[in-house]
Amino acid sequence: MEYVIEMLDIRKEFPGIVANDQVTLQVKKGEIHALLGENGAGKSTLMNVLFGLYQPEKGEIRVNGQPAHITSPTIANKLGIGMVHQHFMLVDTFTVTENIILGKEPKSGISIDIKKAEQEVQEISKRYGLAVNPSAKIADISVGMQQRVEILKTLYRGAEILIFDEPTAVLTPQEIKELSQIMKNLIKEGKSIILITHKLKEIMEICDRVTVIRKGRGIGTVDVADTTTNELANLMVGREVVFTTNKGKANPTENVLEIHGLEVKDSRGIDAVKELDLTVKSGEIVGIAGVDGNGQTELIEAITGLRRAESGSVKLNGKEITNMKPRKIIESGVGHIPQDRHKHGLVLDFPIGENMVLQSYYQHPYSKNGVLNFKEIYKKAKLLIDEFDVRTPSEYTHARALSGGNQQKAIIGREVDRDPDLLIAAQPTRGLDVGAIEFIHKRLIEQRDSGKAVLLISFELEEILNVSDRIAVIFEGKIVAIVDADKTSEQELGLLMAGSALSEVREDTHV
Amino acid sequence: ACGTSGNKQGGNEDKQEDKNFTVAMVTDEGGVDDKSFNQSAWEGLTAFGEENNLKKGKEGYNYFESKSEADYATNLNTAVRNDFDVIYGVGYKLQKAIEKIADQRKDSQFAIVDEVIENKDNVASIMFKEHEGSFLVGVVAGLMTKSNKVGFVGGIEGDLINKFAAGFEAGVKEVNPNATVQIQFAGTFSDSAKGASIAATQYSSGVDIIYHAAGGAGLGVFTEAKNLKQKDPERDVWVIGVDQDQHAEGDVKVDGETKNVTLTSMVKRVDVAVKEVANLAKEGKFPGGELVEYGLEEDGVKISDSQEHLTDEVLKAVKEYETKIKNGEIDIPSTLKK
Amino acid sequence: MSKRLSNLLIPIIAVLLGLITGAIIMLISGYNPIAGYAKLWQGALGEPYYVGETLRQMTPYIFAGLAVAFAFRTGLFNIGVEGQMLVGWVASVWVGLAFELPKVIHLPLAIIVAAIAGALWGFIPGLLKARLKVHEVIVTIMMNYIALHVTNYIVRYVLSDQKDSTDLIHESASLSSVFFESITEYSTLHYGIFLALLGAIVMWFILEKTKVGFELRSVGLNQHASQYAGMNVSKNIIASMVISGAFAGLAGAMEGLGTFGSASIQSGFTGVGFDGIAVALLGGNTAIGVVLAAFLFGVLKVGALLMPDANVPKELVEIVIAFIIFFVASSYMIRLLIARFKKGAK
Amino acid sequence: MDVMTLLALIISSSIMAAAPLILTALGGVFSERSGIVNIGLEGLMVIGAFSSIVFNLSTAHIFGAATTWISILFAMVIAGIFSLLHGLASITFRADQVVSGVAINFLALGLSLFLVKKIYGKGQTDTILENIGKIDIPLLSDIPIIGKLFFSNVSYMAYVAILLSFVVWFILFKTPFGLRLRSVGEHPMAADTMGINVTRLRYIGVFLSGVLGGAGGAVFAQSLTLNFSHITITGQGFMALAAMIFGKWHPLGAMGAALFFGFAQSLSIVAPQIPLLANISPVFLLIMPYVLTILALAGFIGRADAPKALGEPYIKGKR
Ligand SMILES: Nc1ncnc2c1ncn2[C@@H]1O[C@H](COP(=O)(O)OP(=O)(O)OP(=O)(O)O)[C@@H](O)[C@H]1O
Ligand SMILES: Nc1ncnc2c1ncn2[C@@H]1O[C@H](COP(=O)(O)OP(=O)(O)OP(=O)(O)O)[C@@H](O)[C@H]1O
Ligand SMILES: [Mg+2]
Ligand SMILES: [Mg+2]
Repeated sequence: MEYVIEMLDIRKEFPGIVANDQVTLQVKKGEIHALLGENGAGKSTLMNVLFGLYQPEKGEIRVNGQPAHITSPTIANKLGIGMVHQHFMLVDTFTVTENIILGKEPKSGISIDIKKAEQEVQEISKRYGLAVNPSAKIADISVGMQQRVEILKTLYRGAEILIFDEPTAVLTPQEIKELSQIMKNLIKEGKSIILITHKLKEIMEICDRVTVIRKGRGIGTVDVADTTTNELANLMVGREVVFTTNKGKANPTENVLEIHGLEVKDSRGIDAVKELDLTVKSGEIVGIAGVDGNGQTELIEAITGLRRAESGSVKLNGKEITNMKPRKIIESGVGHIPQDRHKHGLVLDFPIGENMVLQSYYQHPYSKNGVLNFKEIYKKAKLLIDEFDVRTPSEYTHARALSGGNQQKAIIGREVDRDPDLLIAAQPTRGLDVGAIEFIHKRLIEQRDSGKAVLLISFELEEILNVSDRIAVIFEGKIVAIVDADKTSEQELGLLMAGSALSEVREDTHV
Repeated sequence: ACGTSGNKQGGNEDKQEDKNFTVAMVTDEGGVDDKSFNQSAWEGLTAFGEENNLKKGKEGYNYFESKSEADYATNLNTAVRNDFDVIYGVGYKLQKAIEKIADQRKDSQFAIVDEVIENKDNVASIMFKEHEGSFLVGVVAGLMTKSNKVGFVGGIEGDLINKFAAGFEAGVKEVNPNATVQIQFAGTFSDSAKGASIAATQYSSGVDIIYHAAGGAGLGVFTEAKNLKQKDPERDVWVIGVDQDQHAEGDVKVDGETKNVTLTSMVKRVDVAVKEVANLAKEGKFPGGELVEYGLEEDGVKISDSQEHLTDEVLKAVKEYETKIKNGEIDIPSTLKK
Repeated sequence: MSKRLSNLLIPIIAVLLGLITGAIIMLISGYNPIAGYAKLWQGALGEPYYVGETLRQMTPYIFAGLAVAFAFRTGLFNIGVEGQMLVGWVASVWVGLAFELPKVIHLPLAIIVAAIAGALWGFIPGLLKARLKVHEVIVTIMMNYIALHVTNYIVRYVLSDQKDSTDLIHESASLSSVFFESITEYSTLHYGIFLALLGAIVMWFILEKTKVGFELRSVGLNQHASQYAGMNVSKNIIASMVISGAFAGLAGAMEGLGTFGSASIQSGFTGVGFDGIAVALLGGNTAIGVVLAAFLFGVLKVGALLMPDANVPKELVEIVIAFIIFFVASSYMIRLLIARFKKGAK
Repeated sequence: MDVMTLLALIISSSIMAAAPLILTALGGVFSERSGIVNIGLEGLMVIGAFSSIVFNLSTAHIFGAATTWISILFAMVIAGIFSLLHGLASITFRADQVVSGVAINFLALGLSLFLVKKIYGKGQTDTILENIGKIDIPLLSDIPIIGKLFFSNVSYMAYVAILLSFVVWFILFKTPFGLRLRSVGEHPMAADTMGINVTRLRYIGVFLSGVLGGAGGAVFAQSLTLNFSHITITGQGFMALAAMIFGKWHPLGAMGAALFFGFAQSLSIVAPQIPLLANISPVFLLIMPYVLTILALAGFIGRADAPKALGEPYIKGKR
C-alpha cells in the first residue's frame, strides 16, 4: 500500500519534556486518518513537526515515499502539505481574501489584483462548498467562517495533504456537519486528511483509520471499521472510560439567578440581548442552547458585570447585581469559566499557581495586610492541581506551557473551588479529551447536587442534553423556549435554535 | 584642608619644588570645541601654555569636558586632585559646583567665567560686559535698518541672555529712536528649527536685521536669512552673530555666487580674559575674591573684524560710541525692563 | 549549566564583549585601549573619590530605572521619566527652600513632595491611557517637554528672583553627607544612595509580594483576564503610572536634595530619564537588575570623564556604552556562543 | 502683519518643520508595521544628518546645485546600513527591541561626533553652502490665495515628503510586499506558515526605517541647521515616533500628525503677532504645541492599536 505521509519513529523534546517519542504515523492516499490522544499527548507537536514548524530530534519523514527534510512551512507547502491549526493562524485585521492570498498574491502591475484574488477565492470556495465573504475582515466573522478561511488557505496553495488540528472544537453542530461534508468533498478530489479530534463519534463517522498517542508515545493504528468508541477511548486513556454522565434528578429550590427584561448592546453598539428573562434555581443546571452569535457572550458579560446592561435587572439570591463592578459580582457568589481561556481565563505568563488565585489573591489566607502569602497560594494550587488532575511539571510552571486541556482543568478547579452560588460555564469542554470531559461534567453535576445553580453555555447539543436539567434556547438575543432536558431531542433543539417557535416544533414532531 | 584631602601624589612637597605653573578648565555641556565661549577659553589657555612652554596635560594646561551638569563637580575635583594651579569653570552653570568645592579646597585657586562668586578668597570671577558689545551692534543695527524694525532672538531667557538683549535694544534706540526691537526667546539653545521659525516670523513682519544670542537655535536664524537671500538676492536680510565672528555662518550661495548675510558679530574674548587671569596668577597676583570685568575697555567684548557690510559712516558711529562707553559717558542697561 | 549561573554569566560576558568591541575601535582609530580602560577604571573605581562619584551617579539611575521598569512590568512604556524627574527635582527644591523645619520633618517632606510631583506627572498619561486609551508613549513624550519648560519657568520666576538657578536648599532638607565627603575625599556622594537601594527593595516588594503588585503584574500581562477576574484595569493602569512617576520624582529629589542642592534652568533634557530606559531593560526590569545596571552606567559615565586623559575622546565612551547595551540586549547570541563553546569543549 | 501673511507664515513653517518628521515617521511605520519597535529613529536621524552634511561639504564643488539631493540619497544609504545593526540585534539576536533602539541612539550620536572630530578636528562641521532652500513652487504658487498659502516659501523636499506618504500608503496597503510586511507585524507565525520569510521582511522594514530616518535627518540638517554637531538632532526622532503613534501607524496618519506638530509649533511662534494671543505668558507659548497635542489625542484621536506582534521577537514554534 502506498503512503502519502510516513512519519517514522519520531522524537521531539521540549526543554524538560518529551512531547513525542517513538511515534509512527502512516497516512494512505485518499483517507481520513484520525490522530487521537489525550490533552497534551503530543498530537499538535507531531503535526507541527510534519508541517516544518518544529524539527524532530529523531525519526524520519517520507512524503510520497521520498524522504523529506521539512525545515519550514514553505517546504511543507511545496510538498503539498497544508495545515489548519488548532489556534487559527489568521491576521485579524486583514480581510478573508488577504489572508488566503498572503504569500501568493495575484498581481496587476505592482499592486495586488484584489478583484482577481476575490474571484479565485470565490471559485475555490464554491468548488468545495466553503462559503465565505471574501471581503469581510477576519475580526468580524464567526469562528466557523474563520475556519473555512483556514481551509481555503491550504486549498489555494494546492495542498494535497491536509492536517486539521481539532477543527471541530470551536464549531457549532451545524458547522460540524458542514465540515464533515467538506472533508468528504476533499477526499473525493483525491486529497488526504489527517484529523485531530477528541470526538470519538466523529472519528467513527468519517475517519478510515486512527492512530493513537498516549503521553507522547505512539500506541498504534487501527481501522475504524474494526473498533468501537469504547475501545478507542480505552486505548487513548489507558483505562476504562465511562461515557454517559450519570446524574440523578435535580432538586431545584430557591431562585439564585433571576434576569428580567435584560437589554445589552454588543461592542458595535447593536442590540445583542433583548428583553431577556431567565431564572436559574439552586440545585439545577440550566443549559443555554443556541447558534454562536445570538447574544450568549453579551448575556454572560452582562451577568458578570463585564458589559453594561442597558436596561432590565439581574438578581443574585434576590439581590440586585445589575451593572455592579465585576469584583462585587464575583464576591456575591458568581463563578465564571470563560469561553476563551487564553484571553479571559488565564494570565499565561503567570505561574499556574498564581493563576489559581486570580480572583481571590487579596483575600484570606492568600493575603494579609496587603502582603501575599505565597506559601498558602501555592499550597492551594498544589491541592487543586492534584484534585483536578492538572498535568503540569509543577505549580510554578507558567500557564502558557500547559496544554489546552490542562489549562481548562486549572480554570475549572479554580472556579469550582471558590464555591460560588452561581457557576457560569461557557464552553467548558471545548477542545478537551473524553477523559477530561467526563471529569468536568462530573464536577458540574456535583456542583448542582451540592445545591448550587449552574448556567451552562455550549454549542454542543450533546453536552447540553447530557448535562442540563432545563434548556433555554437563545435566538437573536431572546430566550425563545425553555424545555426540560429529558423531554426534548437534538432535532427539536436544532429547530428552535434556528428560530422556529416551540409551538410549531412540537406540533410538527407530534403530528 | 590638605590633611584630609588625600592628595595621593604627595601634594605639598611637589608643589613647593619649582613645578610648572599649571592651568586647567572645566567646560559646561557645550564641550571644548563649541565655537563659543568654551572654545574661546581653551584658546586662551592654549595661548598661555604655549607662551610658557607648557605641554598639554597634567604638567601643563588641560581641559575637562562635562557631558552633564552632574559632571561639573567631578571634573573640578579631578582638576584639584591633579594639582592645577588655577582651575577655570567656564559658564555660569558651574557656579554652585565651584562655590562648594572652593570651600572644601581652600588651597586651590578657581576662576569662574560668566558668573560672580562673592566672598571666596580662592575664587576669581570673570564677567563680560556683553551689554556693551551688544550696544555697539545695536548701534549698527539701528543705523542700518531700512524698515526701522529689528529683531532679537534669545535662547532661554536668563540673566546672561538678557544682558545681550538689553544692550542691543539700548544701542538701537540710541541711534534710531523710531526703530522697534522685537525680542523673542526660543526657549532652547539647540532647536534650530525653532530659531528658523522665529526668524521667519520676524523677517516677514518687516524686520531686516536680527541679532541672535541663541546658540544652536541661532543657526536657524542664519538659515532663514540665507533662504530669504536666496529667494530674493536684492532683499536686505541680516543677522548679527554672537560670541565669535560668525561671518562664515552667513555665507550663502545665490545663483552660483557666494553672498553673506552676517552683518557683524558681537565677539566675546573669553580667551583674553582667561589668559590674563592666568598671567596674574602666575605672577602671584591672583584676583581671588574679586570680580574681574571685561568690557570694551578691557578688550573683553568687541565688534567683529569682518566689517565688510558696514559703511564708513556706521563704523565711525561705532568708534564714537566705543569711546563714549570707554569713557563712561553712557549708561548701558544690563537687564531688560519688564 | 544551571540557570542561575548562566543568568549571571550572560551580562558579564556581554559587558566584556562590549569592552572588547570598544578596544577594537580604539585600536583602529589609533588610541591605546589599555591606557583608555585604565583611565576608565581609575575614573570610576580607582580611588575612593571616584567610587563616591560613581555611587552618586548611580543613585538617580536606580530611581529612573525603577520607574521605567515598574511601568514596563505592568505593561506600560514610560518614556516620560525625564519629565517626571524634572518636576520631582523642582518640587523637592521648592520644599527645601520654602520651609525651615527640623530635619526629621523637612527632609522626608521634601522627598515625599518630589515623589508626589512625579506621581502627578505620571498620573496624567495614566489617566488618559486608562480612560481614553491614548497611547502613553506620545503623552509622556509631550509631558517631558511641558515639564522642561514649566520647571524652567518655575525656577526663574517662582523659586528665584529671575535667576538661572535657585539658592541652595536649607541644610535641613539636604541629603548631603559630611561622613561620605570625608571618606570619599569630597565626592558628592550623598545619603540618597540608601534611599535608592531602599527604593529597589520597595519596588521588588510591591511587585512580587503585595496584592497591589499582583494586580499590576496581572493587568500588565493580560488586561482581559484581569478584568474577568474582577480587577479594575483602569485603576491599575493609573496606579502603575503614578507609582512609576513617583520613582521618577524621587530620581529628581536625588538631584535636588543630594547632588546639587538646588534647581537650575535646564537648556535641554538631563538624559537621566532616557538612560533609565536602558538601565531598566538591561536589568531585565527587575529591582536587583536595575541596581546592577545602574551601577554599570554609573561606572561608565563617571569613568568616561577621565578617558580623555588617555587621549581617548569622550565620544568613544558613548560608543562603548552603546555596544555594551547591544550585547547585553542580545543575550540570545551569547547563549548561542556559550552553547557552542560548551559543545566545542565536549 | 495681515491675516494672509500670518496664515501663509504659519502654514509654510508648519510644512517645513513637518517634512523631516514625516519622512522619519514613515520610516517608523515600516519598521513597526513589520513588528519591530523603533525608538532608534532619533539615532537614525542623527546618522542621516551627519552623513548628509559630511557628504555635502566634501562634494559640493563637484555636484553643485544637485548636492543636496545626492547628499540625501547618500544619507539614506548610510542610515539604512546603520539601521541593520538594530535589525541584527532585535531580529537575529532577539534583543529587546526597545533596548536595541536605545543603543542605536547612543551609538549614532557617539559615532558621528567621534567621526566629526576625526575628520574636522573640532566639535562641529563647517556650514554647508548648498542647502535646501525655500522656494515658491512654479505655477502652483501663482494660484490666487492657495498659491500664497500653500506653495510659497516652502521646499520641494516638503512636498516630496507629503507625496511620499501617499506612496508609502500605496506600498503598504496595495502591494504584495505591503501585505506581507503587515502580516509579519500582526501575526508572524501565520505569515511563516504561509511561506513568508519573517526575518527577511523584518530586516527590510528596519532597513526602510533607516533609509527614511536618514532622509529625515538629512533634510533637517540641510534645510535647518546647515551643519552638524551634537545639538543638530535633539528629540526630533522622538517627535517622529510620537507622530507615528499619533497617526496610528498609518502613513497618512503619521503625515497628518507631523503636520499637526508643525502647525502647533509655528502657531506658538507666531502667537506674539496675533493680537488675541500676544499677551500670553511666554511659558504657555512654549508648552502650547505639546499641550495641543495631548488635547488632540484626548479629544478625538483616542485609542491606537499597534501592530499585534510589535516588540515580540519571532521564535518559531513558540506559543
Ligand atoms: N513550544 C513548547 N514548549 C514547551 N513545551 C511544549 C511546547 N509545545 C508543547 N509543549 C508540551 O508538549 C506536550 C504536548 O503538547 P501538544 O500541544 O502537542 O499536545 P496536544 O496533544 O495537541 O494536546 P491538546 O489536545 O490539548 O491540543 C505538552 O505537555 C505541552 O505542554
Ligand atoms: N511603537 C511603540 N514604540 C515604543 N514603545 C511601544 C510602542 N508600542 C507599544 N509600546 C509599548 O510597549 C508596551 C506593550 O505594548 P502592548 O501593545 O502589548 O500594550 P497593551 O498593554 O497590550 O495595550 P493595548 O491594550 O493597547 O493592547 C505598551 O505599553 C507600549 O507603551
Ligand atoms: Mg493540540
Ligand atoms: Mg496589546
